[in-house]
Amino acid sequence: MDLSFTASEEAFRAECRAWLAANVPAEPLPSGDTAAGFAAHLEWERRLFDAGYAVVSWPPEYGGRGASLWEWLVFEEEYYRAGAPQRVTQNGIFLLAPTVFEFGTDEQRARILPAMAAATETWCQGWSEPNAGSDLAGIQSRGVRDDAAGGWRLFGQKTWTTRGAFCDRMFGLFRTDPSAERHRGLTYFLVDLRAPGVTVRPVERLDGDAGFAEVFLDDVFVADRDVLGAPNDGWSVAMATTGSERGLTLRSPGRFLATAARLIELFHSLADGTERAHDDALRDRITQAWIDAEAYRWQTFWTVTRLVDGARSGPEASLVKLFWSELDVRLHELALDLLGPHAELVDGELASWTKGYQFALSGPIYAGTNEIQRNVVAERLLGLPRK
Amino acid sequence: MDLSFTASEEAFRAECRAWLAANVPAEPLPSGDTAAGFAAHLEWERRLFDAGYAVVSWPPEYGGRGASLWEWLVFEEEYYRAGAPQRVTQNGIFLLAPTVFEFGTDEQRARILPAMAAATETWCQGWSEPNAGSDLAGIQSRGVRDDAAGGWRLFGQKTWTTRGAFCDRMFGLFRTDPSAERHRGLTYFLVDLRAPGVTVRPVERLDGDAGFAEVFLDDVFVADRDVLGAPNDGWSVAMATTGSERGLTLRSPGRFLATAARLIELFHSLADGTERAHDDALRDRITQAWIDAEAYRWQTFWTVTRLVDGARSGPEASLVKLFWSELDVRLHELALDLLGPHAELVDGELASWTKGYQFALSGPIYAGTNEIQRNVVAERLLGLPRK
Amino acid sequence: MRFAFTDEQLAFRDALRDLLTQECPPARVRDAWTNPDGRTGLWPALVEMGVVGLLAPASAGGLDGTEVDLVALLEETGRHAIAEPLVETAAVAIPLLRDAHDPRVADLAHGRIVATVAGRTDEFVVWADSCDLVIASDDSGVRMFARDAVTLEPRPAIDGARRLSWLGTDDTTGEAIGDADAAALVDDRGALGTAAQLLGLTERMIDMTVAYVRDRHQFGVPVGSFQAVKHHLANARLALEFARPLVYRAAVSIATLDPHRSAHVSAGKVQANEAAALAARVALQCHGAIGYTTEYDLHLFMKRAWALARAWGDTTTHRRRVGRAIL
Amino acid sequence: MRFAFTDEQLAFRDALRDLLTQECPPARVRDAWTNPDGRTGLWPALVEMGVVGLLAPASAGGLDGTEVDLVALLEETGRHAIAEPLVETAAVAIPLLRDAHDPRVADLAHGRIVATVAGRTDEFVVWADSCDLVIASDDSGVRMFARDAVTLEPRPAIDGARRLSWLGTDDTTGEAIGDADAAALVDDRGALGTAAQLLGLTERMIDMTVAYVRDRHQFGVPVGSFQAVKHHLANARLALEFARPLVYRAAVSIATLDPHRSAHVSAGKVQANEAAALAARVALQCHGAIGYTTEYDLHLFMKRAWALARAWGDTTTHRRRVGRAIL
Repeated sequence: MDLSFTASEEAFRAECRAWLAANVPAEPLPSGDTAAGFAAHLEWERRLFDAGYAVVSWPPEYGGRGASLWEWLVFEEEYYRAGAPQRVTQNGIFLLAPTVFEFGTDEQRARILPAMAAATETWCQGWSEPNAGSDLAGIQSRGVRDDAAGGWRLFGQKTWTTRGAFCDRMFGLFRTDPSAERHRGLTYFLVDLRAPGVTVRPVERLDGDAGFAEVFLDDVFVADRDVLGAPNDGWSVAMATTGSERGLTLRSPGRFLATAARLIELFHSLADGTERAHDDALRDRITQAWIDAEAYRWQTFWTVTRLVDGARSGPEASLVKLFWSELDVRLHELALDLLGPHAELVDGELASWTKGYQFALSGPIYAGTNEIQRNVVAERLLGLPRK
Repeated sequence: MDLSFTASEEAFRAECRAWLAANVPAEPLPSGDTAAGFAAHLEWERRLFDAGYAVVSWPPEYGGRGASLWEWLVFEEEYYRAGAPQRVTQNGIFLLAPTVFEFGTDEQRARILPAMAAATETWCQGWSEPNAGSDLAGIQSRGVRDDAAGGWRLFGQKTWTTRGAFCDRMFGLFRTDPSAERHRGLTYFLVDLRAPGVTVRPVERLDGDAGFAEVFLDDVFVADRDVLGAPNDGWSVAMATTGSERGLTLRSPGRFLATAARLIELFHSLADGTERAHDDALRDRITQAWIDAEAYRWQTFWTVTRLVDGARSGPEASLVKLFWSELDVRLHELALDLLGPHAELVDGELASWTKGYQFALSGPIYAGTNEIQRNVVAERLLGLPRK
Repeated sequence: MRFAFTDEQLAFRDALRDLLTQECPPARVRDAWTNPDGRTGLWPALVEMGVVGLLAPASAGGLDGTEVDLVALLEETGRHAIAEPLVETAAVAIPLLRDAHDPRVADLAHGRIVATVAGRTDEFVVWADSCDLVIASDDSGVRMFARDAVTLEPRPAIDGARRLSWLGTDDTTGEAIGDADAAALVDDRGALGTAAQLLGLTERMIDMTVAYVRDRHQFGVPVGSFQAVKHHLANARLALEFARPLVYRAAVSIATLDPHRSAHVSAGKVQANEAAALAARVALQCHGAIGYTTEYDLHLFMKRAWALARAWGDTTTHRRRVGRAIL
Repeated sequence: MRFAFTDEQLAFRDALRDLLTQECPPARVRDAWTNPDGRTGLWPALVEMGVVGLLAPASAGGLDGTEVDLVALLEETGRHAIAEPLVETAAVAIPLLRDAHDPRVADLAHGRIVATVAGRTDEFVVWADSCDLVIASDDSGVRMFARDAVTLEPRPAIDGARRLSWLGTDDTTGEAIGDADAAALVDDRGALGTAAQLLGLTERMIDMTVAYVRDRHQFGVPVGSFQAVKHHLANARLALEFARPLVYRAAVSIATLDPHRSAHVSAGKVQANEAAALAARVALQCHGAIGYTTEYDLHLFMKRAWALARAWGDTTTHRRRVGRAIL
């Protein structure tokens, strides 16, 4: 085992740190889940792109710099450490791009990826529907073949589409073979949200931001070149655990290390010089949260070493999702406990913790509820019987 | 609401307290789950009976003193408060007697109950079998009709029979109509463990005591007068929530209040004068355990008020079982955390905590696992669908 | 020993439940978020029914009631998430003024004026803008101010109906209305009232979630048929079952001025805080994304629960208070 | 950065696993409870394989190995619940004597003598009766005694194989073998070795339980098909997954004498303690009554886990050590 970064990785870290220190906005940007905030975040994303930091692990021809997985981790640690803005492009970069890399045609890659990296085209995800949440195979929105026009006509409704009210395009699954059973007969489409027949209705989230949208599709035309993978093969395309070689299926440890560090700062700022500084119960909980953030970091390093050796992500990803999502809730709960009655406030600089708590509560729900993830761990990692 | 005990209840409390103070053995008796300890405990039970405290809530003709439910609670609080010995007769008194009161004939009541109260005849429970644990309806041991002899012949195996190695008799369910489905076709038998054809094999529990037994039955004759309730009706007889009017389905709050009080004593004896006396984490956990023991006490008083008004126990009993069994584990875990490395020892006066911890761990398992109890709460109290 | 509400108490509670079921559906709570005063407009009805003046003497238009009567009613108001300074006025200010023989108790009981209260450690008061009296306490005693005599600096709160203000009372115009013991009783009464409301909120969140998971199907079966969902909800119900009796017992302890009342109140507030926090978590998790939108009603109850679990003393504050009493 | 064992390390571990699978079935652990010395009789085989002397210099018959090599092996010995003073001799005494240039390191590596060790806060030593050397440390340093030069008062332990003795060393015949820094390192090495064994115990308890609940049927289906059982076991697996990397990292930190090694070791011990405690609870609960008997093997592993989670520093001790480093 060698737990040190190489000189060139350290140099890369220094470079990232310096650039971020010089460029991260001094004042936090307005929430990226509002129209004005989204625009402000896109400006930031474009600066990031211009400096070569938008998608460090992508190949240069698509806007990246071909960074290794270790360099990607270093970048992420520095990014969160610097308190840099939330990435409003992340659903494209983390969820769509890996699939485009694996299943896209050369034309699709060239058309989609550079614009995504440059944040000139933004993407949201169209998976869930009113009757297809945890049970994604329950999708009812459909695509009807239009041979004459060389494409498909989409009908139906997508829901819980994060930042759908602000994005340009949506990737989503639609049922194209109504006679096929559940997981079969779905196709992966790339939809222009400005196209005729699309109606986007913003939906307010817990924290008051319009971070969700419902997307209604009524006879929306999508050309064949905007089908990703083969028609009726959308489930396999969407579910393939792809992109791990670019870190894109990993949830960056930097995020939780930075939150733990901010929590410790909060503790000192509120408790130092008071008797709370010696409150063992509080200290124990903060310490454990920090240990857990460290555990997450080292578990990631362990996994990345395997990925570098050529392994692919498997059901272990469910353990990772369980851990970070529940850690994130604990970190924010602790902060609110530190804040006491101030936790009720939604203005002032400390309110970011209250907002962060509400955001953290979505972690155990989205991308497969934690109940489903525990089933996956039990069935696929431990081998317990499904029935 | 009137939360005071009456003058006569307080007088009864004073009487119990005085008698217990004068009579509880100064040295703890050896474990009631060993042969010698069981005998020592029986001696104690007989003293208790002679003084009129064996079964305070039973009618006088069966050995009780017709105490009210409130008096029963008072007695139990005092009993545990005095650190009096574990009741090795309890499986008869708490599990069989309520059924005998409700379903027994006059002859059965007169024959069974006084001997049980006087601890001249001791009872164990024969419910579980190797393939019938949580799923009690999976019972395979069977009873075959013997009209000529006026009774039944039993065959099969019972397991996890607490103190089965020391008791005189066993009450149990046997399949008497093999063509009936699961819960039907079972009969409730009272079996003499000294009868020909019975083999009892002691089984050692976690704590090293032979507290369990396996009971093998090979053509064991049971006369008709030892059938409780109607043949083939054993499931209803066994499952009827009976005896609540005598407190017999309640788990006495006195037990957990006494454990909490001993835990607080342990804290003072180990922590006073050291920095642990100010350990907020430890203090918070002990305080919460005490609050929980109080909550259990007041929840019981709430329930008893309803029972006194004529209500019957319902699925709320599952909430009670969940709460006391998990509280008991927490109380003992806390004690072990206080003991630190001494928690590993099984000798010395503090070892009662280590033994108590192991005993507490059985709470969430026996009498319906806590997983089953949570199902009951969800399905029968909250109305969630079974399937 | 008789640990149960009387038929009269239950009848009063049921009447209030009927009223609130009719008059305070979630839409009304939602409206409170945008109403200028952040309130549900139920004050006249609560006065009329006698809820506000319950603890006031009959001579002042009250019902000469006790905290035991009140706790059952406050639980109902929690269930319906009413947005009114009812704990502050009915549970705290009225008995305070009653004990101080202050004639304004009648104005409060009749609904002519409304009061809000800050406990000894509170920095904020709630709904002060629409109240006439502001009561503030510290370790030395309790003082009462006309609303216009204090500095109020509004602070937006996570529960949009709760209009919080930072309270400045350097001002010396307040009247002394109670001594240090009265100040302690203010805290106990506020914590008891809040705990009672939390019980109602907890039950409401459980009920809403049960209804949702019975109805919502995924994988061809009701979501509520999954054992994980069952166990989440059973845990919330368990916490509620062992919170309620301690809150009721605390009500008796205040009504009888039991010398251990502060520890009893704190034990009740701890359990109610924890039950409500757990129920909120479970409710959101079992609902999934729909519970995460403000279009759905759950958030109204969840945010109230979050707020009240920290109001009038959070869990650590109250647990430590019990700890000092028993350790 | 390369956070993985080498092929050589894995091959050594696999060889040890093969040996122990063959030579240390649960029956052998069970026998240790009644053996006069409480041990599994595996010392010669462990010496022969080079496990005991791994950290000793080649010149003393060792393999010049590091803690990283050792941690993988200790994890295996935990999985098989071997009852031997291996942490004490191989992980603590040998590097201590090696660093002190004491020639008896060769006697230890060759298995001619065996050592047991008490950390700075320990009152008890384990398997001292069958050891030749007893090492005791306090804040001022480390001293070594011939077994016969100390007072040993046997105390029965919950794990019947672990022969504990209260250690009396008022005696001044001990030799100083290390300074205060060496004493700190003794604690770190003991905690690391114990943490590694706890990882193996945790995995073993999970594996045994998975096998049982796949096989055991109730209500016509495998017990392991119930979601509650699945989630219990998933939680144990989750705890293990996020304990292991911190234990391995701590091994590297000791091997490289990282200045933060104590905090790293403590973080690893905390996670390993918690994972083992959870796995023991889950294993017993998912087994039900059969797991509660000593005829079944689970208790052998569960009791070892309980013991080791408190040996060489319990969770609070280690969590506070981390807390002092970071807060």
